[in-house]
Amino acid sequence: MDYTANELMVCEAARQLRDGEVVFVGIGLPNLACNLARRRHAPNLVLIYESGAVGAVPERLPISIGDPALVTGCSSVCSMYDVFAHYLQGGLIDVGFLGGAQIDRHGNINTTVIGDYASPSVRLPGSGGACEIAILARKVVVIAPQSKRSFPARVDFVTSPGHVEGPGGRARLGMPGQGPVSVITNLACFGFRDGEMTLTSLHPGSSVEQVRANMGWEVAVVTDLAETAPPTPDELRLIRDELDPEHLYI
Amino acid sequence: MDYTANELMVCEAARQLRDGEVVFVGIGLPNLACNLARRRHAPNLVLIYESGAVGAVPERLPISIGDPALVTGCSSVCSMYDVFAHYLQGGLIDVGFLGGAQIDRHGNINTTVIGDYASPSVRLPGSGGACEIAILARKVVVIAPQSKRSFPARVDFVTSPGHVEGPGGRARLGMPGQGPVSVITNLACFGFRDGEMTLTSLHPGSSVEQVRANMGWEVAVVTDLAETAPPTPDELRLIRDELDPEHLYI
Amino acid sequence: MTGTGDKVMSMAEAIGRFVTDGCTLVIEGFTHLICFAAAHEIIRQGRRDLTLCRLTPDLVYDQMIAAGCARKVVFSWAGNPGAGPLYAFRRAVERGIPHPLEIEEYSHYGMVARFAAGAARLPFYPLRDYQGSDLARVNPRIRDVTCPFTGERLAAVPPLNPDVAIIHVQRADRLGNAHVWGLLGVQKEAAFASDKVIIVAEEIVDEAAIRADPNRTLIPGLIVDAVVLEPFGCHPSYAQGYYDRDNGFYVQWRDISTDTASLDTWLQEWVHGVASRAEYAEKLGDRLQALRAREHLSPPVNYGY
Amino acid sequence: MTGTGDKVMSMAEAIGRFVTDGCTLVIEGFTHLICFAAAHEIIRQGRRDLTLCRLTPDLVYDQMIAAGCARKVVFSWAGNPGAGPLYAFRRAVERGIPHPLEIEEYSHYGMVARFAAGAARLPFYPLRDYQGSDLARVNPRIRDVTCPFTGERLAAVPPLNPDVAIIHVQRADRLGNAHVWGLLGVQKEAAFASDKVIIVAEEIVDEAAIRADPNRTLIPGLIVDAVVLEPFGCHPSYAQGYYDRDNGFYVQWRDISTDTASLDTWLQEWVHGVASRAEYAEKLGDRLQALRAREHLSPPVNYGY
Repeated sequence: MDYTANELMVCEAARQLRDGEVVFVGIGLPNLACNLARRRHAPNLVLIYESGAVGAVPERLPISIGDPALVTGCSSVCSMYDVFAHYLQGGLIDVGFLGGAQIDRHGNINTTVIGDYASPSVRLPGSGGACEIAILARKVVVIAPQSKRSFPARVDFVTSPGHVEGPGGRARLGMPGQGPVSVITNLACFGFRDGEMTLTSLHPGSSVEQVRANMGWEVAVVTDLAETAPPTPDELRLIRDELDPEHLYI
Repeated sequence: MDYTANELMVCEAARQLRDGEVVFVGIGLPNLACNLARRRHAPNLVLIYESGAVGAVPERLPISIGDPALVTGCSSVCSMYDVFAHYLQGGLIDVGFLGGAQIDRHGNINTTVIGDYASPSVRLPGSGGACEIAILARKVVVIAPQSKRSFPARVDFVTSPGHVEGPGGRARLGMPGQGPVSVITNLACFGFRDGEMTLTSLHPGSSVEQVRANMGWEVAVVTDLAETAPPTPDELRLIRDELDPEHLYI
Repeated sequence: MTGTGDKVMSMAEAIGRFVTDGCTLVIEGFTHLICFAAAHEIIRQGRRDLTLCRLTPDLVYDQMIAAGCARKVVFSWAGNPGAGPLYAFRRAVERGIPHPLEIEEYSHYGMVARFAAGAARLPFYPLRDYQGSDLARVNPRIRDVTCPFTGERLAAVPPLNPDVAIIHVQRADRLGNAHVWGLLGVQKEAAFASDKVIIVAEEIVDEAAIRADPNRTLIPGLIVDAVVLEPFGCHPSYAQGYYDRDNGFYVQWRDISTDTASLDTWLQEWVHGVASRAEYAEKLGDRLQALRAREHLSPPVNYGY
Repeated sequence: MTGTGDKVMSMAEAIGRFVTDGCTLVIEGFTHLICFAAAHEIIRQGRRDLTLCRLTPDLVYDQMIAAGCARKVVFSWAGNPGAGPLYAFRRAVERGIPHPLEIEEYSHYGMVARFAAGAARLPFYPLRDYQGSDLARVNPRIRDVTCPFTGERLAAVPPLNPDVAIIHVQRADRLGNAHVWGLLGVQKEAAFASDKVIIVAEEIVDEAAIRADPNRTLIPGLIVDAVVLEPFGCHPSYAQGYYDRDNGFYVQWRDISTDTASLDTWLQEWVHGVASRAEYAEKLGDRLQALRAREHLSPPVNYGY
């Protein structure tokens, strides 16, 4: 069965979520992944949007993180102070999803600038809630398309810390969350070993060489390298017909 | 016309309020004073109760600071965090009313213990919001019946700081509010000169001797000592017939 | 996985499961929504050595202190609101009756800040308070912190993170999502600050009824461990829209509590002498019915888009 | 005496009276209730050298930057939500077009904490954030504070106290008491933090309508200086219960804003080319009507006792 890279990424992200977990959701692929998980194996997943909608059950695909469809029929609306102080800093968030313009070998993420901060070649949007999600969520899942430019050995600017300089980097800085646990790209899935991004599974059709050609360093590979399970027909039907019927993200 | 000491105290307290001021209200005489002022010269007085009711227009005399009648029809209900952080610490309160078991010559107030803190002879209720009202309200009006025991030269315990040790005491400690500006008792009214309580007016029928006999120090007296204006018939009618028809506090 | 599944249970079960001897407990509610039903069940189950936290110990902790449940009280104003002192509290503090009671004392803002720090899992909370007061002198948990921008010194209090919070609400669904209106006190912060949360509700409603007005949700189900249905669970305190405060009882408590004998008699009759809040409500009979609220409905808002 | 009297005035008058050249301004609203009507009036009145504060500059500040109103932006996420970058913001930061733009940058929590400190008039706010991030390296206003209890170091940010806050609400009375529902963002904190507050409302209602549901009041009249009636004042942002977000316009803005010429043409037509929001709404015509919200009413609650 045919499927797009985005569809596979959504399915793989959904599989990382366990029933009953509390997830800090972003718009786009993370939102699709969470709603897919909720429809399949995790009916009690609690979705929290940084805009303050808790337990949202949107009747249409949300276009922005503050979409009114996230409010109508949700279980609670709270202020952004509550979102960040009580939910995130309060330790209630199990999983946060992050993306970024650059991700490096330690899982540090840059969404601020390409080039120098004071005179950037490209000014990116900045942190939003990403810096604190990276520090405070129990674990972080990164979803991003992969290229040599977007996966450098070292990001130009650390907006959201991953494993910082490597093993023990987070603990030394006293960060509550365990940081990024997986990275899902259009080519492969990665985990972290001693704070270093490590290839764990190849998407169907990808090769280690292809993955390495699209990264800025020679990535480590686990010995039991797996193949990422492709989307099932049921997953694809849900994504295409129900979750994103206008195919905005897939 | 006959009137009680409490009625005079309510009228005198009401006169201290200006239209448009924001008042932190307590139950009992302060509540009567605020509602009297609202009915007469200060229709735009804003009443805030520490329970979180803002702009209350109670249809019955509130018995407790959290009376449901303070909520029905008020203009806003806020959390106690908002009351203390945003309203009081935020500098929005013009006048706070305080009472106490002991008030000393510098306007320091004790509502905590008589005797030693660790083994008190009388355990009083404690601060409630009084300590922060004393520190943060723009000005404080004290209402309390007067006796030698309740007006000592120095309180057993400073729950709510007045002018601390005297001139400049508050400024040295960096307190935002100007502290107590007047004390209204059953015998007289006092102001503060250089942080020291000073007799400014005698209630009809009181004498300086009588006032001094009911205080723990030889209180200073202003040169232009006045007589406190007695309640007017209209004030008494409002208090007796409308504000406290069951005569709970008067 | 606090967030999932039906959490409805009886008060006896909720107290039995979550409130253990020696634990730190908060039953919040500022005048409004004070859960006496939970306190009475704790007394009936004979819990001991509790650290009781509340801004205003009120009659609810006076009764628990008299019943011997308390080892310590963390508070900011210990009086009978509108009616005088708390005699059981005073006897314990002044004379160690029924046994000595440790106290840890703040002002209201200090307690609010402790719950705010607890809810946000901050190790301290800064506030402009306590200068010139003796409160900081007698409580070593009130300290100073220096502002890294201006250099000025502010007061600081540590977080308060109780083991259990008991929060009475007007209506909740079976997951614990709870609507509260009227006075809100410090309940949200106390609930987020606590490890376990017991929601006690005047009504249990359909999830759809909660989702029909999500801005009214003060406590989200994902932090809730138990949901107890207990109509009239606050008497003599009140629930806006359900029943008024029994101001007469607050005045009566003055006489009931001035000596230990009459207080014990009252506990025997009204706490030990009934098996549940339902029996208590039945026993109160007309007195309770007379407190029922009149109707004063809010207008709707539109959540459509 | 902010608290008293009728404060209703036109948008032109409110902006003319309170928003001055060089002032620090916040137009808050997280996706929801962003007051474009106020921004357009500020552009029309030719304000200059403004320090614009907002978590998400969004199209509203992109337009003001393009129009030359801004000297500086204080923010945490500068993108076109759901549709890409903010080109006017980027041109100003990357190439100084129309003139150089100073930036002061935080994460969302940092901005929220700055407004929280501002509202509480605290000189700093502590938060667990920024460890390992370069944000603190490039922003000297992100510092450390040492906990007086545990000795641990936390991040601290200073208060943000704008001269003027513009807060769009669903309904307000003539004194400025304002009901808000749906997403609340950081509006309450921004309003309490600011010296002057302009409330812009979809509807002005009787004081009694506000008092019929006081828990719905997000902003109390006593901190409000002006009340402006401006239906559809948020388009292309939205007002829950009134009209939906114009997601199509957010996408169109990508094309409009990629070069200065087309952006200027747009400003001429849609900002300078109309005298008021009413004219703007009329010009939008059917497009605006199509966004009108369906009815999805909340159930009442009882405020009786």
